[in-house]
Amino acid sequence: MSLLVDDLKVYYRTLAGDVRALDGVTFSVADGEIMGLAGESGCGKSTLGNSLIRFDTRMRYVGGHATLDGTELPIWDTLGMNAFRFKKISIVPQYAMSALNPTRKIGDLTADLLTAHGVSPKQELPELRRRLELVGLDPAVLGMFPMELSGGMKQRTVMVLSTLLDPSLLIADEITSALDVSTQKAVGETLVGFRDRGFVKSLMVITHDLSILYQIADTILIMYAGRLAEKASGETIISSPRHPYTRLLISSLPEVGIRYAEKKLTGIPGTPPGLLNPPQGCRFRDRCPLASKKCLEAPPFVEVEDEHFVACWEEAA
Amino acid sequence: MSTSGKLAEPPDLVSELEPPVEPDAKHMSGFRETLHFALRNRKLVFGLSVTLTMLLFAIVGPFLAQHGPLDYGGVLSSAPTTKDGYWFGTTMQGQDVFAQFVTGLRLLFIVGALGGGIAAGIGMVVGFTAGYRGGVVDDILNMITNVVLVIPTFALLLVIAAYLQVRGILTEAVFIGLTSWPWAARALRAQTFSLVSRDFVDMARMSGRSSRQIIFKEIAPNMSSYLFMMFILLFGGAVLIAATLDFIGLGPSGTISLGMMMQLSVQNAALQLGLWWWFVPPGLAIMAVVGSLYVMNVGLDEVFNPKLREL
Amino acid sequence: MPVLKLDRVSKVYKVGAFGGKELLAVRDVSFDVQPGEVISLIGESGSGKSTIGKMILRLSSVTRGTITWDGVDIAGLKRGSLKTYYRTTQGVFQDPFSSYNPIFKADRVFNLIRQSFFPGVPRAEWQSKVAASLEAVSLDPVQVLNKFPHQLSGGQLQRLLIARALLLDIKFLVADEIISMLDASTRIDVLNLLGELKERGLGIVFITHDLSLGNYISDRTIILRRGAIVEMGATEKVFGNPQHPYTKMLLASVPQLHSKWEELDPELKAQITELSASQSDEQHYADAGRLVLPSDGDGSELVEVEKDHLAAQVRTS
Amino acid sequence: MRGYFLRKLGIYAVTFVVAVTVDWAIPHLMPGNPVLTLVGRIQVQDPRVAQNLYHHYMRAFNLDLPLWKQYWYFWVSLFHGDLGTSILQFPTPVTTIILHALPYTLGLLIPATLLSWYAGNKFGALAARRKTLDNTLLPFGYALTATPYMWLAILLSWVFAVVWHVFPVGFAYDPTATREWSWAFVSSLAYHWFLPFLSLFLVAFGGWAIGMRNLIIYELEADYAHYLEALGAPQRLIRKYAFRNALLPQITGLALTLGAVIAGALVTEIVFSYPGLGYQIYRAITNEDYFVIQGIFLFIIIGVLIANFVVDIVYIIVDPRTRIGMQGSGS
Repeated sequence: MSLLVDDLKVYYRTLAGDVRALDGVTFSVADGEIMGLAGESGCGKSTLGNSLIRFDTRMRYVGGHATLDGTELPIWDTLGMNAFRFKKISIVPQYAMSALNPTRKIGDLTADLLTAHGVSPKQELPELRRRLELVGLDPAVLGMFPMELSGGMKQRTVMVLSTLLDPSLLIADEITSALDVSTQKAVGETLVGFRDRGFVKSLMVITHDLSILYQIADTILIMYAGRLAEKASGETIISSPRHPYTRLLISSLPEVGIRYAEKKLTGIPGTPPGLLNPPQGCRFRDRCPLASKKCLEAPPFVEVEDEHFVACWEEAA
Repeated sequence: MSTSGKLAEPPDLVSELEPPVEPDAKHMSGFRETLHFALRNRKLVFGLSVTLTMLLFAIVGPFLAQHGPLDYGGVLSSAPTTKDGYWFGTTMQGQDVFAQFVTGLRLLFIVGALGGGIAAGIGMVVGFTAGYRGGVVDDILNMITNVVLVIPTFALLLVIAAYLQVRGILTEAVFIGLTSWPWAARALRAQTFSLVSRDFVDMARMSGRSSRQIIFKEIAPNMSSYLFMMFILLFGGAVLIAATLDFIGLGPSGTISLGMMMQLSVQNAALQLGLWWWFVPPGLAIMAVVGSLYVMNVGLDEVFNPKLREL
Repeated sequence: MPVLKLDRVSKVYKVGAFGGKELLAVRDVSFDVQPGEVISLIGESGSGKSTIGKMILRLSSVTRGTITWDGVDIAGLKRGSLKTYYRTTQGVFQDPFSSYNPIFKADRVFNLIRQSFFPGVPRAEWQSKVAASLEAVSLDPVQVLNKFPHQLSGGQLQRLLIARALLLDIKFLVADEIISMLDASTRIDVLNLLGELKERGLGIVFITHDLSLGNYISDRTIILRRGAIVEMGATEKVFGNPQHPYTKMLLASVPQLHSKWEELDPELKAQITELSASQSDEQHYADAGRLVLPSDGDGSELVEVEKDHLAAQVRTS
Repeated sequence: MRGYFLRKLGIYAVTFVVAVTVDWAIPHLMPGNPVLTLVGRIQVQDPRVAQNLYHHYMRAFNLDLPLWKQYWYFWVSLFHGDLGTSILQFPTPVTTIILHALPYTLGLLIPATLLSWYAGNKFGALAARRKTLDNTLLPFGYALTATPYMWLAILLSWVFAVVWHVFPVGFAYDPTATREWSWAFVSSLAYHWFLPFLSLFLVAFGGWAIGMRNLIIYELEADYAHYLEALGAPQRLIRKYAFRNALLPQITGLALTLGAVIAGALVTEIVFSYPGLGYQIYRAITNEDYFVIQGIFLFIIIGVLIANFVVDIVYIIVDPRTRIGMQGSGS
């Protein structure tokens, strides 16, 4: 087991009170697994990704554990996490295009970072050059400033830099959302390539785009309103989802070939609940066609089939 | 003059992807939320109370003074005393320091408000126009701004003031305003640029609004906090420039300002004679007003900019 | 019946200090929009699709060529006549939060319309007019009126903007990426709304980077690349029988829900890899701000492939 | 690169022309015949001197020539280094007076500006995001930057010179000392220099410290800082980057605040009777010695333009972005 997350709760502090952005999530990511994490904006997916590596100032650790390769991550401890960051767990952030210090040459920045972690930059250099070439970058970028690179090149540089020390887990946060379809594909394939070559053991790919995940992920985890809804292999999630939210969501996605005139798709009525004072029980209840009295109690996230987890009373029964 | 309290970007009003746009959390409407942070912000409260106290002093003070600011007749070089209402003592010529002080304080607020106001006005016209029109208009305005920015305006004011036969407080304020707008124009130009690219400007155009309406009814209201902070800095700058001009002997004729008090005290060797009550109050008042304005400015920045808020 | 017609429209941007350089953003684009049809402009970033939208809405000037509305060149419209034009042609843009002035309440967009176009209409009549157009976009007045933009969801905001346009007697609507920032579960409903408007006789220019959305809603499709049309025609023909390699490449890169990237036929795959490689190079130059004038190769004349289906000829070099 | 410099130089050239024109125009804009007014206001006993002055002024102003010629001659004499003659110290040329005073002003201004910039930035960086330091140092910073230069000078002079007698009250050196490069003279210079220097230094220091503190706080919120944190980079490294990036706007600030610092230097000299440009200008103003005022104004303009240009060059050396941006657009 690469990553084990157990009942993790992380809230956002606001004036009006705590926003329960991540309200008790339990799941695992296996060695070599590319897990896609999908959900609407505000469902807590980015909070989950961030909480595993770096808390921002408004995030508050409430409870739960995260274990990586058998060692518990001190995620609430900003300094304590430094021992794990970069070496064991790493991130390609959403803002990859602006993630590099604009006034430092990329090679120097990398050297600074490696030295700070007690790794000799000289020793890593050949591998760094090799990996840059692998993602289609001339190693000469090491002598350049970020502004000399295009957005896509910067993103690839960040991908190489983040994974240079072969971390066990890489979190890729919305890295395809701002890209054109043709580049999206290249980035997606690069991620899979990193796993195949062992640059990273496991991957957590966070995105709102299910179709990308279907292309690259082994498993897909669906989140809804701060909780987990369903987890299964990509194939299963797309072709035989069991949570009503997943089902409605997938049936609302247009694909090339489906046309309004022939087959009118429908969305899910209503909006997700606010997480400041979330309703009792299942959080999808208000929008769910199958909702019953039982849903006033929160459904557990249980394995209904082999490697297929669902949080719904209809399915658990 | 000093733009040290760097104006920050106005708060980014587009909410981030995550944490969620939280309808319940935002029920506290924008104004009330701002007020909440404003009252909790110690810098803002401190700065505002000092400024208001001084303002009150400037308004009421002259009515309390027992003597005219330029009248002679008191004991020469008297230390502060309760006798005859010479609360702040007298000058070497026997003038009432308290009367001079409150008169000067009043002039300080007039120069600051007027000089800062004129500079803010020019800065707004130039900044908005350059940012909204772009192109050649922007190039020309930018050139003018850069030239005025580079010219050491204090030296320029010095020459102008030296040639003026009669100098009034209004003329002084106007000239200060005319020379201290460039950085404000620059900052506003950048702000306008970024706001013009927002879609709501196009929406307003498609609703049949004119350019003027768009600038003043759509763009400017978005910068109100920013404009206010800018005015505060310009106010402080104008006060300091005026004090410096007055000290160099170019103050308004027929009255007395805080800078002139300092000039006269130095000229009359008040330092060597130890007449501290003559030269300490005027400088202290300037420092108190300008300093508290700057502190207030930081406080406002923290209130308006969520990134700097401490929870 | 009024027709919106673009005739060899080009847009040149002056860039650099004192307008020293030129960037050709749109090249000789011609098409027309009939009432009661949805026409999709599909392209990646830098394709000029949004510029075309802005030119139709008179928010950006036309450098060469003409845009005519019912035979009248819109470039010549002045204050009064421009207002008349906006009575009939309106737009909705990508970012709902950017479309509202954040310091005012969201329904102020209605008031602006009233001030400019219906100053004499009595309050009661106006309110019923607003109620009617809110109903047309399936919004509950209680939920959306008298609220600030940040208190509403992206979907609600976009619907409000469509309702705003419906207050006027519009014949054409430019919808520029209007659902790309919305959540998956609600975006399809906004898209369906466009379909309903079309059925009411509106002509809609739907601008998108997402082929599946264009395919879903539109009657006719235009594929743009670097400012020029590479392929256009009836939607089912363009998608069913793509001619231009660029169209093929786009279609192959779109992440699908039921077929994977790996399942592509190898010959097409080779062709596409080559094209997307050159694509990303161009992207690089465009991103890095090094302006490259589009090569002449793509400006070639469109040739009719079959009835209602035109494609640019590819030079074999 | 060349285009950038040419544009900058263009702005400086325009600025210079504008400044000279204003300098020339101000006396002309004042009502009445400036020469008569001038001579009338100068209190000279000897009518021959008054006559002499009148002719001198008429020549200098060229009032009998058409306006454009007057303007042209103004430029011609400017390029000959002729800024007129002082009335107060008649017939010393203004240029001579300025050149004598200049070293004292520069000797105060340059060290005070550079040292306050350096120390202020260091302190500001230290204060940023360190609660205790921030809360104690910041009020001092604001108080300093809000202090009128002359008032701090007055206070320092009063406390250190009058009350405690640690430093001299004023002047550039002990009047009894002989002006030579001896140890005694140099130490006397330094002894007299210190208080005016300190006064200038302190006020400017406050502004730089606050500016740096605010800039650093913004830098620490930048994406690159968050990324480095996520990759476990130590705070030391992140703060180092933030400091370097925040220095760049501070370099531009150096050019922008120059006018204010010069004004500060002028009044500080007045308080300490320090014989630099400020002291000369004060004497000129109280005695209505107009040529000296105008001449000093032109000198300040030239100095500021040179300083701006130096800052531009430094900025290009320090910031890779401008360097690369210019290469990109130049090719």
